[in-house]
Amino acid sequence: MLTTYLFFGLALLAVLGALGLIIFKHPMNGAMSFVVTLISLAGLYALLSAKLIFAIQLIVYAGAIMSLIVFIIMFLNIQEKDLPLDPNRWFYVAGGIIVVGPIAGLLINISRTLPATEVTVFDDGFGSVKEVGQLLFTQWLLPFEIVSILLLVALVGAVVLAGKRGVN
Amino acid sequence: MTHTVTYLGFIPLLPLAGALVLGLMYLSTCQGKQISERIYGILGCVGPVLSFLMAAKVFFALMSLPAQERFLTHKAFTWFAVGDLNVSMGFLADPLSSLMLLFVTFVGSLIHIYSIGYMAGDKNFGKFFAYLNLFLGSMLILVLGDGPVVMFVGWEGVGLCSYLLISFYSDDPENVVAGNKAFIVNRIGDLGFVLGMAFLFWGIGADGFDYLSLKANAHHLTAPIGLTVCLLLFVGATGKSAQIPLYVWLPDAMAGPTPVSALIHAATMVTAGVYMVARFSFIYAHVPVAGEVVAWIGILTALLAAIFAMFQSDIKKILAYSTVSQLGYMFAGVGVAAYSAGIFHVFTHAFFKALLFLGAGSVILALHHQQNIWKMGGLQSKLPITYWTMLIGGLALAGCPPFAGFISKDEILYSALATGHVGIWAIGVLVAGMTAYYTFRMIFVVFHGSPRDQEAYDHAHESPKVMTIPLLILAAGSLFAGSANIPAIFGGHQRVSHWLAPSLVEHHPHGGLGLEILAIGASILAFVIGISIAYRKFTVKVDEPDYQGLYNFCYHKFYVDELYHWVIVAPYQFAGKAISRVLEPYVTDAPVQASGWLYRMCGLAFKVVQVGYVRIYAVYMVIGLSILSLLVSRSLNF
Amino acid sequence: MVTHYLSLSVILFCLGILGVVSRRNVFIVFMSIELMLNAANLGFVALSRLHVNMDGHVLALMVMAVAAAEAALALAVIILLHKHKGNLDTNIFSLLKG
Amino acid sequence: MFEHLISIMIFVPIIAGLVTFVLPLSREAARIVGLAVSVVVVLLGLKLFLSFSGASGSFEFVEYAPINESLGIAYSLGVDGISILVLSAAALLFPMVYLLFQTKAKGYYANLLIVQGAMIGAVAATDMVLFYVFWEVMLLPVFFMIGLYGGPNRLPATIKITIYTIAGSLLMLASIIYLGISYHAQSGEWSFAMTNFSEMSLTGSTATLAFVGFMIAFAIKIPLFPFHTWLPDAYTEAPTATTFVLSAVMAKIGVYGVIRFVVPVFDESFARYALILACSGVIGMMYCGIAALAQKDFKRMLAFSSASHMGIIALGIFCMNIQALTGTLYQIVAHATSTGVLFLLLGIIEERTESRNIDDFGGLAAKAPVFAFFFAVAMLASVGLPGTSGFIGEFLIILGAVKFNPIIAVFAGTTLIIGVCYMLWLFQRVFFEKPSSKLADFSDLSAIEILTILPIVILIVVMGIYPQPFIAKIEPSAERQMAVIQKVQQIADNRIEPLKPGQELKTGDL
Repeated sequence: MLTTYLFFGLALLAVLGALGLIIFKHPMNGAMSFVVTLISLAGLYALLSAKLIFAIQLIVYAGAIMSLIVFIIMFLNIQEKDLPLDPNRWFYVAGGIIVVGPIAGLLINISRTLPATEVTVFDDGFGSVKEVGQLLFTQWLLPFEIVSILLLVALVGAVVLAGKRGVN
Repeated sequence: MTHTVTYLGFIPLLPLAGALVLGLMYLSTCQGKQISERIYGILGCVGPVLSFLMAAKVFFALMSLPAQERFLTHKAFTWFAVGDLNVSMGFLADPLSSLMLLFVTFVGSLIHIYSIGYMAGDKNFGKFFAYLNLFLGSMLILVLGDGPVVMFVGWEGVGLCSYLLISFYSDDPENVVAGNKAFIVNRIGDLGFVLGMAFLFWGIGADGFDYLSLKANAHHLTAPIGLTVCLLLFVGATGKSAQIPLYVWLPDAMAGPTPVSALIHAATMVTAGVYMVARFSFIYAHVPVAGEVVAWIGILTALLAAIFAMFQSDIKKILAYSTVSQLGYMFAGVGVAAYSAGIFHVFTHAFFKALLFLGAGSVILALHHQQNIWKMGGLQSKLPITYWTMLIGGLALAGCPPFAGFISKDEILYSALATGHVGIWAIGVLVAGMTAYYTFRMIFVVFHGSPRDQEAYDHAHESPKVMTIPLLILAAGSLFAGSANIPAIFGGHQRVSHWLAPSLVEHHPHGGLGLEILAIGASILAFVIGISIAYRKFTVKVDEPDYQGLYNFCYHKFYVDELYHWVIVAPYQFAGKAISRVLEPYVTDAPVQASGWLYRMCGLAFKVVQVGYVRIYAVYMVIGLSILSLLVSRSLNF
Repeated sequence: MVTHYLSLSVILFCLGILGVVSRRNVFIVFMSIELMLNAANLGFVALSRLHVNMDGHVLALMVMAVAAAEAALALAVIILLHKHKGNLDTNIFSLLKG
Repeated sequence: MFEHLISIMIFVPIIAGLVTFVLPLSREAARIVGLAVSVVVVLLGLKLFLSFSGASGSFEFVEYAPINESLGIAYSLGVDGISILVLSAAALLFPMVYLLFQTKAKGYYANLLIVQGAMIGAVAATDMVLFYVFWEVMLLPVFFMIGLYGGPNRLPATIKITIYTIAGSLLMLASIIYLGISYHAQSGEWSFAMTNFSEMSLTGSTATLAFVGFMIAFAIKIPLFPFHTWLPDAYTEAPTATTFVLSAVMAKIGVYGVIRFVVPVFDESFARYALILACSGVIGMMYCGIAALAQKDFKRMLAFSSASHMGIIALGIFCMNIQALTGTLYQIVAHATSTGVLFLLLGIIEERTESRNIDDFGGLAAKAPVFAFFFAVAMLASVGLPGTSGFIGEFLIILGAVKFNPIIAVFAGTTLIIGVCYMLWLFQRVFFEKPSSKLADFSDLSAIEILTILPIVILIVVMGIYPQPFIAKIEPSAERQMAVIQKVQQIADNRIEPLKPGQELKTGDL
């Protein structure tokens, strides 16, 4: 039962955080709100016995990526006047809900056809570092290597893009 | 029954080889140093003369054979064979073609010799002889061809040469237009010829497409196809032989040098149509209706052309219309199934009309290319040989009794009368009178009376021997050619008719002595009346008449040329312009252009969607997804 | 129940879409994309749990790596854009307008 | 080496073309390479023509190598009486293009080489997919040649010819796929071989649609009225050598395609729609012939003239008898030679005077007699004068048309008249009359030009006087081709019982 409560609590936090992201005007507020979502998601991962993912979500996502974003937002020193006006924001949101509704409905309906499995937390190796690591370096070795190259390319690309001087 | 002789192929080949050699010589030297006229002249005359000698050999070879075996053939090679169609490049000398062969080579050789004098000094002397040789070669193929397709080769070949020679003085657009006209009008006839051949082939051609096989199978031809074939072939004949409605090119063809007019447009080529009808006598004999059509068109052409001839001022035009008129007689002859009479008239006509044209050429040359008879006069003393020979030619043309023209023309008129074509005979007699009138109108105006252009008269002089000798020979021919076919009533043996009999399918009518006397009497009467009116009117001094009223109408040939121009040529040109300026860009091409336009419009329509904001594209994507989701939901019954 | 997790994943994803569609601030758009990636991750992990198979975890890892790469590049681009245009409005970039 | 003769003829030019593209050759060198390759192809083509017997009417010089076994696509080549003359035309006519004109860019010669190889390939292919590939490759160099090296209004013309032909080709591709699937459905195997397709029995509306797809593709290429509208623009704007290639060879491949593919495969639909197609041919002949009269541009006039003749040539196929079909096959080469010489001579005039306006010319016959002589021979062949190559084909076609439908034949026969009308008028305005000032320093053909054109002029005359060796090579194949169609027609007329499966079709029992 505890897991159910935990799930609903975390889910509520995640949704509220996401709402905050799309509602707050200043990106800094949005980013803070988004962090809430990310941490809640980490909790949900833990509920799903994904121990490694839980850790990485906290360390890499909520930690590294979000601090990078926050750092950049602060680095750019965004003022209220710099922010783009979003005069039709609510129109878009309303229209968006109408448009997105069927998609959400379909996907949720599909998910409801799945077998009703109670989520209990495994305490064996499922989702642990060792198990996932073995999988990663045996069956998923090639994709893993490709992703590493992707990261390398992204690194170089970011340096090239952001490090350009003499423009303007 | 047939005999094979290889030398037959050489008869057309010799002039053709001459044409090739002369043509190459001309082409290789025309830019630089010219070859002397003497060499061209000799080379040009070698081919025709040799051909004439071989034609004589063929003639005597045939003579030595029994009447029913007078068929010499030579099959050079298979020309083309497709399915049942088997056409060989073959030659056939039978009594009909040998007669044609003989006079074509004879007159041809004489005119080649005459041309050496006439064309002297022309810068395109070599080209002229090349064309002339090419013409003679084509004409010989036409005559000797052993089937319709080979005949067609010669048929179109002579048409080409006619075109080339009419537009020989090509600097003047008028000459070229005359040449074009001749070629195009001939082509209209050729269309008939080709279609006629095609029908003939599908009718009876499967077992061999040469005259002898066709003749053997002629009885298989069904009546409708037979009629179609005859009429279509006759369309071809009207083109080549200048009959109604395609006669218009011949008078214009006088733009060419005079020897050309004499050879091509009087003596040989234009009679090809008559020869063709006689050649196909085995079909025409089965289809009397076609014969009627031929005869009536022929005699009406004779009448119409005679009317035109009476009012012309150009000496060559008078002779040209007279040729058309005489051709009409010939068609009347072959139309009433008197094939030998028609062919005999072809034979005699070749002599006297060539003579008249060459004589006219002599006059024209003497007066420095003056062709208007109203600028001539009294030339009798200046050009005695020309005068006397032309007089003989004129008498023969007009049908003066002992001369060649009288005998052959009378034969036709008698045949028409004896086969019951009284109308044709009556018109024929009328035309005979008109012929006498216009012939002597010309001779009297040109040679008698006093000179109208004193200066030209003073400079006139008789032509050189190389020109007058052919005149004399042809004059002798005009005098005596008739003797070959003297009718029985004068104690003759009708040797030509008998000679031609194996080649033709004809039944000699027996009208009796009374009809024969009637025919002869009427002809002589017509001649006398015609010549006396001309004598009364033109031996006294007359000047160029006023071109007004009816005279003007006749002088302008009933405005038929203008009519053709406005009814056929102008609409055709208009159609060309209409198609290329209106129909092509705005109608035919319209669907293509419209499809392009449609794409452009679609592009413009979709351009609106491309706002440039990435998130709007995301919206499109999401909307698409959304619709898809709805559809999937529906089909999954959620 | 796994269905709940998946439903949550769908809801978060749709919120991400809404963020991309309705906001012009380039940071928010970027973070909305990240939100969608996270929603997908949640789906992976949930299904992984359903089938008791860890391939979903590996995929989630991959997605995170891609997200990290994307973040690096996207932030570089944002800096560049800000330098060029001095603005964070996505509507000023409309070179694709037809 | 001679068992792969056709492959060599296809790929030597194509490879030479690609190599010319890549290597940094000068323009002169590219021209020499092109000339050398084309001479090699001429020699090979002569060898092929002379050793081709044609007596049996079946394929010779067959080459076969599977490309995709599972789909039955093969690299299969062969030549029979239907293709031999088209193939010879494609092989023999090219050296002149390199010899006569001023040097152009390197890429131009590379394109010429590639187009030659592709055309030979399209004619020799007996697998439909292979044919389609060559058919499309054929278009590419034309696109570049017109688009890059053409006249001032070249771009619309290029786009028009390219999109038009590709639209047709795609319809054909769809039809080819349909045929492949039908064959699979009927026999359980995959194959795209032409001979297999011709054994199928195709009925129903889809088969008719496929027939229409093929016909439109070929009708655009030929071009048949009313699909001819790309032609005047493309022929006029293309460099003259390209126009020469287009009119002398490429258009003929359209005709060839109809005979080779449409007639045997869609025999029933073909027999049913032959009359409409024949009408289209005749209307096209008259329409373009009359339009030619009104043209002021020399090249455009010849373009219309060419389109007009293509109408008559196409008519020969639709008459469905042996005479007309043989006439068409013969006329393909006859017209290639005559129209080819006309375009080449026009090109020479255009290069020397930089004008194509007919009114600018006049009196050329006096200035350049040899030039005028060559032009006259080609012109006479073009109007079908006996003794030149043009007559035999035209005569056979009209003869066959009379059998097919006398009314059509009468209208088809007007080609004799329409042709001379515009040609003689053109000849008058260009070669006769007073010499024009534009031509003041126009010199006659040089020795090399004479030697280049002379073989074709001689060929024109020889083909007119002694055509039987050519006809003997094509006639057996034409007869085989017709045997099928006549059978179908007779079935349609209920004159004979339909064939039972497996019963051998003999020419004798027709």
